[in-house]
Amino acid sequence: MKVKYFAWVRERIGKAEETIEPPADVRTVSELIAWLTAQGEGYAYAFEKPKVIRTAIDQTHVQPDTAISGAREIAFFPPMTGG
Amino acid sequence: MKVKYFAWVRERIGKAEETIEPPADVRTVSELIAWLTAQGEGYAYAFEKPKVIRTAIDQTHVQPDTAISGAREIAFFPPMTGG
Amino acid sequence: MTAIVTVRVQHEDFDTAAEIAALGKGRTDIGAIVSFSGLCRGNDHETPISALTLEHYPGMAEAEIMRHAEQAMARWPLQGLTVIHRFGRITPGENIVLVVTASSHRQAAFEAAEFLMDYLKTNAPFWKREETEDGGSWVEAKSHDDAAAARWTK
Amino acid sequence: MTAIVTVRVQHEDFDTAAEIAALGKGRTDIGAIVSFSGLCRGNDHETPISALTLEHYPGMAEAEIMRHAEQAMARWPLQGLTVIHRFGRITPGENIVLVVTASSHRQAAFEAAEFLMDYLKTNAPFWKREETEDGGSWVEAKSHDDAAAARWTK
Repeated sequence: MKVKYFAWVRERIGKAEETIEPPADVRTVSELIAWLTAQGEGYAYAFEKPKVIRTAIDQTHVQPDTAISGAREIAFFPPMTGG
Repeated sequence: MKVKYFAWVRERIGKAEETIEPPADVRTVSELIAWLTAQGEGYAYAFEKPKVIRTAIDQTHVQPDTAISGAREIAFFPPMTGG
Repeated sequence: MTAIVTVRVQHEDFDTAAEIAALGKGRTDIGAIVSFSGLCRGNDHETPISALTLEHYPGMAEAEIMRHAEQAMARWPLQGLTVIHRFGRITPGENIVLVVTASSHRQAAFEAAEFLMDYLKTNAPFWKREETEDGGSWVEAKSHDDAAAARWTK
Repeated sequence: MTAIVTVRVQHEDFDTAAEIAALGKGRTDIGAIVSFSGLCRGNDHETPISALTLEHYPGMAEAEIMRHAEQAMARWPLQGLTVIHRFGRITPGENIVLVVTASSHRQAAFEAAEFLMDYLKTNAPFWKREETEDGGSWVEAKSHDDAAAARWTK
């Protein structure tokens, strides 16, 4: 699946997007965040406060317990500051 | 003192302004309205529902029990509908 | 920087864009500009309206609006405020009134604009007469406008 | 008459005046137009800001704003609604965001504009980074913006 990162999540990980293949037991958004956290220092820094991170699946806001199965694009980002 | 009339108060009385000399025992706005009501048919029609009438003394909104002594200009008009 | 308060009562139309631009021009301390334009509608009731005639109390109208503009300046942290109210004959689609507020913060700009519009609807000395095919009639004051204005005295 | 909903996410500046005029043009059924312009401030903190950079999520930004524009159309009797949000580098005094609402009634126009601004501040996928002399930093979300947005879910 395709993963996108925005704002300081993007800066800390050091890339704007990538394709990942998490193992089958990674079922929810929060499980995916935990798995990503273990992928390296930048990931650990980006996700150090997982409660702050917002997630969208296929461009729709979702919650930490939302299942990720079937997702084509998952995006992680800080709280939004538009307007 | 000078009296001004606006909107349908003006139309019913048939003039926009005039100078009046009410007797000394006419002390408040409501007493002046009562006195004007007796000045003719147009006045009676304009002031037939005195509670609806708004009054300004020297261009400031006032209440029916406000004293009229010292007033240079008194205006009578319907509820306002600007904006 | 200074706050600019402009109040105009005039027959001539106004340029909403120019008024908004004038408040923001050359400044970098304004975060939010809210504008309210009140327009003459042609379809207020079953009978189409061909025009409105706005009568006003010259002198008192300007003074009363300025007094309320100053109240708004005291109540909200505004960096600029413009109120323009037209009088005379106005046809459907034309401007009647404009309020523009500028502030660092959006809530202040919104609230001050609503406060001034609620005031103008209920307490500024203007009276609207509608012109229709069968003649015309004075617009009656609306109780929901009084209720809207009352919320600011709390 | 039909209601027109326009949503644009763009780097280019926009013309507030033209957008307001576009909503009102040739119509006599609109009584109130409210516009909100959000501008880049240079003095948000002690350190002057030389620019903002707005990052956004292309695709989701447009779709999310449109979804909220449609919610506003369903919730208030609007005759037109325009939302424009810029991205990229924006310097102090420049426009960031515009919301214009048109309605027969002023309360609907005011409320819908406030609802959309509260939404854009908290839930539209945009992120502001401030550029200052000592570098820059991402703007933190404000809890009072969340509180403002929450009032519409009551």
